[in-house]
Amino acid sequence: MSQTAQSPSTSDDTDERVKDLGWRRALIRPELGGIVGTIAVFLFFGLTAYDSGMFNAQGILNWSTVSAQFMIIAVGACLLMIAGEFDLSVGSMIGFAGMLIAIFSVTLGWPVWMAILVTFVLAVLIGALNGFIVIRTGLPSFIVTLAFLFILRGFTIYLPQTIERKTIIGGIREAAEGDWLGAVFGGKILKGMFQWMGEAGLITTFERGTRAGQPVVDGIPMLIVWAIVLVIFGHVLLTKTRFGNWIFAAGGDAEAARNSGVPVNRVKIYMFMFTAFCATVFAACQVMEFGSAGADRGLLKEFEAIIAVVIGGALLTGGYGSVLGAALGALIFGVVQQGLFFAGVESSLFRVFLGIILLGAVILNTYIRRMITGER
Amino acid sequence: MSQTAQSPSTSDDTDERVKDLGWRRALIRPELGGIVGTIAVFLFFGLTAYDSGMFNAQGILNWSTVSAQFMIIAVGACLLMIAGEFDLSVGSMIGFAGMLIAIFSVTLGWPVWMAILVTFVLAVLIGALNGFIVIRTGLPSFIVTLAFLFILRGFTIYLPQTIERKTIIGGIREAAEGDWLGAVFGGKILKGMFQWMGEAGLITTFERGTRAGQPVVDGIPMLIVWAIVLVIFGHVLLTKTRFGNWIFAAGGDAEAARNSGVPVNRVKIYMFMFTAFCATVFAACQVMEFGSAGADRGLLKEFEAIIAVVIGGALLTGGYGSVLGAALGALIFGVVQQGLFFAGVESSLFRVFLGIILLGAVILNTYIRRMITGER
Amino acid sequence: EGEKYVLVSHAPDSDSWWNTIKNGIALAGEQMGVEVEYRNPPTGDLADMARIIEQAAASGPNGIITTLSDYDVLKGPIMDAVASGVDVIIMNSGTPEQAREVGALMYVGQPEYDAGFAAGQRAKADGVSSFLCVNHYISSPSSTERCQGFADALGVELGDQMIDSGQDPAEIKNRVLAYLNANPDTDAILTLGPTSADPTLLALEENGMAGDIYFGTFDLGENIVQGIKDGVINWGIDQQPFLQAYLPVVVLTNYHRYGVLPGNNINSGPGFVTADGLEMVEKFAGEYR
Amino acid sequence: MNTRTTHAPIIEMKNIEKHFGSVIALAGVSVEVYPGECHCLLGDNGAGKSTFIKTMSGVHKPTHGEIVFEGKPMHFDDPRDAIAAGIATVHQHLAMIPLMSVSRNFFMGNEPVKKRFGISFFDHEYADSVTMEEMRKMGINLRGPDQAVGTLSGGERQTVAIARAVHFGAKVLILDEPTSALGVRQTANVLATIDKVRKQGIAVVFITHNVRHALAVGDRFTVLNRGKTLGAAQRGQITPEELQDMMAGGQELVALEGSLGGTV
Amino acid sequence: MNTRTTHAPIIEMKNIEKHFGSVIALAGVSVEVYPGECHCLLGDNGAGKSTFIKTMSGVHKPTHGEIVFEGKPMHFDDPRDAIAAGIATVHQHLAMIPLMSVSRNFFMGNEPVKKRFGISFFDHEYADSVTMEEMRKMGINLRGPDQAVGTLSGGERQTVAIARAVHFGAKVLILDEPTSALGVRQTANVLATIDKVRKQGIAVVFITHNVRHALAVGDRFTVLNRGKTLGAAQRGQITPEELQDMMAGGQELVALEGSLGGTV
Ligand SMILES: Nc1ncnc2c1ncn2[C@@H]1O[C@H](COP(=O)(O)OP(=O)(O)OP(=O)(O)O)[C@@H](O)[C@H]1O
Ligand SMILES: Nc1ncnc2c1ncn2[C@@H]1O[C@H](COP(=O)(O)OP(=O)(O)OP(=O)(O)O)[C@@H](O)[C@H]1O
Ligand SMILES: [Mg+2]
Ligand SMILES: [Mg+2]
Repeated sequence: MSQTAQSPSTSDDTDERVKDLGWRRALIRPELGGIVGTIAVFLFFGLTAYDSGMFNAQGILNWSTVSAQFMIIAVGACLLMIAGEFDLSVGSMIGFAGMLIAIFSVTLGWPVWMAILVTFVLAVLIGALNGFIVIRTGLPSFIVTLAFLFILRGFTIYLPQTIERKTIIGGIREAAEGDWLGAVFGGKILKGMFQWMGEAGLITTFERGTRAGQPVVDGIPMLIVWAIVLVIFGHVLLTKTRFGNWIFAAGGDAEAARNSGVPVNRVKIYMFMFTAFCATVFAACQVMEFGSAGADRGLLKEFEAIIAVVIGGALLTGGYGSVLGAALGALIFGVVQQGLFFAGVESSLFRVFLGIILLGAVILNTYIRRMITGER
Repeated sequence: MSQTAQSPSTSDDTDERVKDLGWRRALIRPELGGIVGTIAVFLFFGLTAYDSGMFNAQGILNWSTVSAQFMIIAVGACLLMIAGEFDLSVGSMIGFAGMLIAIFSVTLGWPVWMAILVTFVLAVLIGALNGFIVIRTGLPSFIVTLAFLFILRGFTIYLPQTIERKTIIGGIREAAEGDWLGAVFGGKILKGMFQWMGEAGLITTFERGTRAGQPVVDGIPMLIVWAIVLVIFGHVLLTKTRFGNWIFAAGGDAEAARNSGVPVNRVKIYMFMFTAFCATVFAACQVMEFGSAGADRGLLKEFEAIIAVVIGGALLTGGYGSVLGAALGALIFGVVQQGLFFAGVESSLFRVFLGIILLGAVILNTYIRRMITGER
Repeated sequence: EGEKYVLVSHAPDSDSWWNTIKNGIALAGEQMGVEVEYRNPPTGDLADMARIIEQAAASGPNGIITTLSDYDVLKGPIMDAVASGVDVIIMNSGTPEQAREVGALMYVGQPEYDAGFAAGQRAKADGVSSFLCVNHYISSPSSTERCQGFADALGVELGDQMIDSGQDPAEIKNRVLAYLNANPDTDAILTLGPTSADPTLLALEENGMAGDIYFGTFDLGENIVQGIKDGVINWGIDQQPFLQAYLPVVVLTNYHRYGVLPGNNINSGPGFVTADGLEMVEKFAGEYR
Repeated sequence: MNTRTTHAPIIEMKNIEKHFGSVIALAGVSVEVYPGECHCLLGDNGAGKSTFIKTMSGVHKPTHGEIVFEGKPMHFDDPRDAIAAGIATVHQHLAMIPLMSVSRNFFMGNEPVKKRFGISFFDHEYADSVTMEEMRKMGINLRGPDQAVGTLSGGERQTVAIARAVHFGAKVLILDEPTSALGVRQTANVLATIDKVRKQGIAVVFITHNVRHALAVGDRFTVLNRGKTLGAAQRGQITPEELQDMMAGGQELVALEGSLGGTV
Repeated sequence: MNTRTTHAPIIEMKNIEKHFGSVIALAGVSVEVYPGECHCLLGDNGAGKSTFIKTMSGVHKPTHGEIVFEGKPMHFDDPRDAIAAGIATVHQHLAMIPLMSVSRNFFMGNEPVKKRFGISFFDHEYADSVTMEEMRKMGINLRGPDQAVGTLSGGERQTVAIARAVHFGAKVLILDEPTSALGVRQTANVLATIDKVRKQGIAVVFITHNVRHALAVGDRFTVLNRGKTLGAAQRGQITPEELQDMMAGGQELVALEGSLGGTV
């Protein structure tokens, strides 16, 4: 017999079959595409909309707020998607939760903190119900939550219509005056600092109107604080805890995870509950800021959440993704959407651009990931 | 050593490890749930809405037409879903294709047959583009077609807005007068028969106005004919041809199918094109019947198609399903939707009922399938 | 006694403005002792609305009250309904001429383009030459007609002065802010209903333009009334939806019971609501106003 | 019955039946597993071996029959219960998540935690070092503990699964065809591991189609056929040829030329 | 080189390299396959065997190197080309669709058609009868041709795949670890089938980790190691022990007690 190749080295500590990735190693992370996308988007609008006010204090607050909204629901959708499920009822849940808060606090006259707490409990229970049905029937969550999309929206229209004979319930801001929990969702922080910055001339002040002389930005809305808190919470939960490992496992292969002793059902139901929680945070912030709840709130938000998560590098099929990535996806989405307005794009073409940029972002994202990791 | 069990029979023609399924064997088919659901739905409305006119000639035509609409898009969605992909741009495609027909025939003054043919070509090309992007980038079709949902809807708003300064273009019925292809989508058949039935008193006639004395139903709209033709075509294609086998294979496991020599990419792209074709048939029928195209046409139709397909027993994950099932799903959905109106359900609760009935139908469906097949 | 009337609207079922309509028919039904139903296409798709009219006709009511938001789409089903013996009244959208053509008894409402045009003339008289139209339901034709009428009366191109704001209040607010930020010399704002007006109010409050910029809106709501009272909104165009729903039921009932019918169409609007005489409006805004 | 009676079985499966709808996968199988012994479960394809060990590891609940664990009747509601009781399993269709890193997979369901500010965090350093160490013991050098399992070859994945089960397997270790996809060297490693584990007093249940692997490490053999026990034997009581005949369900084998020497 | 030169190879793989991003799976492997012979491809886990035969069957395009088929250079763009040229493959990770029926799977990509009214329809009767017949030949009695593949046991599925490849394999039949999940009886059947096919003049490429299976049917042996050819031999030139040593990559095997008799 012929021995045509040399014996391999006995120690395998280095593997000659792997080309060195060098610096690219450090870049292999799910949020990579999101980072590149964010840079690209800022460069783009930096060039096209620089003098439109997009990057002055007011402009920054503007797209930050929109992005923060997306982030709040994207965190929930991201964890749920990594756990292998979908929730199409997020948008309807936003409308429903807002309406509950309004009915409790305005119609029933409960203190706002109680209205909010009870709403949270109910919303999270509905999330659990969603999850329970998915687990028990084995149906795809797409279908189950689609049903809840209809059901919750229906109640959001029916309840105020029956109780108050109108579909927008206002007056919540007045009810929330001085309420501690109301302020947690609708207040602003760092007001003093911005006041001082305005006086010091660091940010511009209003020139005309009722608020002339005040700084254009007078504080950071709690919405943004909530977004940051939820992103950090989600990130830590996912990457640093035992439960996070279970989330990955449940989405990667539910059967395998179950066989290894991961309580998959519990994990999935918790994630449905968390998604409902995030939707309720969104709703509470919105209701507190705008002072009213309407039957049309939250329409199509489920898609915006899913888009943000996918731009952020998560797999629709579960088991892979990152909360930071989803947050960057939300940022990209928010900046693109508002940027188009700053850039003055023809409004009926707005959706066309949105679609194209989204597609572009996801393709770029995937392409970069493959280039770096060498997948094919 | 101890031999504790008898040697098995040498001929294995019967397997003692399988309990006899008997008559249940014949019931194991994907459309089973759909059949049971259809019976249940008709029983339900037969009892609750019997005297509401739901089952007179006009009423039957009403829910048949709505069901036929669902069927047309469900056939496309069904084959695409079996091939393992999704199309969320169906609704936008309906709006877009209708708008193109209107612009070509009314604004540009082309003959209607040419407008329709060119629209079909363009729509099918867009379908192919959808498929091509999905195949080439490897992105989930959910995301790619979601982008097209925005892009196509955007153009549907932009084009008429720019060209005609309004978002609705009318006057197509006049343009289509006497056009052979227009009649194929907007005409009615069996007029003579209905005329006769009206004269024989089998169906009621109009009491007054220009059409006094004519039967209330004066023919079967081409929409229903198209639905039947597409269902038969889809069913034969899927179950009786080589290409049908490829559709199942592409959706069941694309990699395995590719390794066995199935041209998976081609199959998937063809299915995207077929879905676009079905959407365009829907649009053409609608435009020819109503004589105008609007920017709001087809909103959310993609979900209705997917719901019908899933009620009809197909798997969201691909590789399993039936066109007949999808057609029954469409029938169930159409009857439920119109039936709720006939039954006089409070309009704001409409969606609640819709959601509950859908969920119920899918659960029933799955449960029956499992009961019959003994899966667990 | 016990006549049955169905009102079919073109609005998606989350649209708040139609609430007044629902209250209007409910009240009329109660007062006249007739059965009333409200129907609408859940997504606002007019083709679906046509099916609902067909359905309503098949269920054999005494009368149908419907909007005529797209003459082409709806004329077939409405004419069929009329021919099968159902009396029809057109409300809200469409024109008196179209109503006559489809064989309806009468028309109650406010033609959208004309209302927009009237608003535009008023604004022009007040010295407005550029504006922002916040369109929260751009896919519906009547929304664009309002903006178009306004622009035509001003004698300017509509162009990108109309923005597709979406329906999320935060997005509406921030888009208005973004637009005003990028186009600070905008003279006026036109909103098309409470959905876009409420967040716009907040936006103006936030950027300090409240009371400074010329602000007109279609349709009324709680916050709009408050805005008019506070002097932030210059006027609201009230088409009195309550009447659009209430009167047809009354007219139809009396027609069916006693054979009496008004000889003319009823224009329920446009009426401009300004800071004067707001008391009743304020009390019932969003409910009957 | 020819069982050693000097010590008690750690797990007794009595008359286990399992039906899936119309399919009767197990029609009454009894097996006793003793600590410190390797129990080989053999049999044709579809004989019910995997189904049987799945009832043992809590994946399936038996339709009839009883499980006695350490002398007490046991009802495993899900795999967590079995794991908690000390039964570690390597399933035939791997229980690994391809998209997750090796160390996350290794500790899946058994994550080590450390306390920080009163909150339990996943102890990544500990997990990483244990994983690297255990894999090195099995003869696999990983590029790093954060490598995704999906990038390993089939044999390497199998080794991770076995190493994990060995690491956590307190009392009973179940291996379902662990060597079927493995190369010669890895197979020898796995057999040696079984031997080592057994000597530590752990009970091993080993499923294989390879007569020679079974004979190499088995103390006791149970052959299943069509959901029933076809025969049982102890080490030394049976020749390779007899065992192979029984594994083939008592049916004739096709005659083969070449150097098979009787046993496949 | 010790090749029989009496007849020409049907397929020559010259210096095949295959890189996946940063992973070099094949670093230059050459193999010649002769009609009527069974060529065994052996080697450790991750040696590159599957990757190699995938370049042969058109699944992967080689990064470098040349494929000569029947004397002419060939470029397979996708598996269809290879199948059309007469190369049938049973992949390690099955090429079966669980949700589809056995007969649909059997003819997947090669559907028989009959003409009706000028249109080609899938000839279900023909497909069903051929499937039942071929499966019977392999020793599997199906409940019916419309049974879903997902309801078969792993071994039965493997048998369907092999039967299909044999049925359609015109000139070259590639089998990637076909016996790894099979029971004793099914393994004997597959080995007998290989033998039968080879005698019909078809070239067979057979991948296995089992020395004894390789020696039972192989005419020629190529051992891969870490993407390179470690050695090659012909039948009769090599002892089982030598072959096993080479398959282990030349590394020492763990010592095992028991009746392994040298070869695993
Ligand atoms: N979840 C299930 N549903 C229905 N039938 C099943 C299920 N699991 C196993 N079976 C059936 O039970 C029988 C035994 O299967 P099992 O997997 O236990 O065989 P096995 O002995 O492990 O075979 P192999 O050696 O091929 O792995 C087979 O006929 C199989 O089809
Ligand atoms: N698509 C791919 N992307 C990246 N690496 C791959 C891919 N396919 C194979 N590899 C790598 O190439 C090497 C050879 O893999 P291959 O599957 O050919 O091994 P094998 O000899 O068939 O092993 P086994 O005996 O375990 O089946 C392995 O290191 C594997 O991780
Ligand atoms: Mg098994
Ligand atoms: Mg391999």
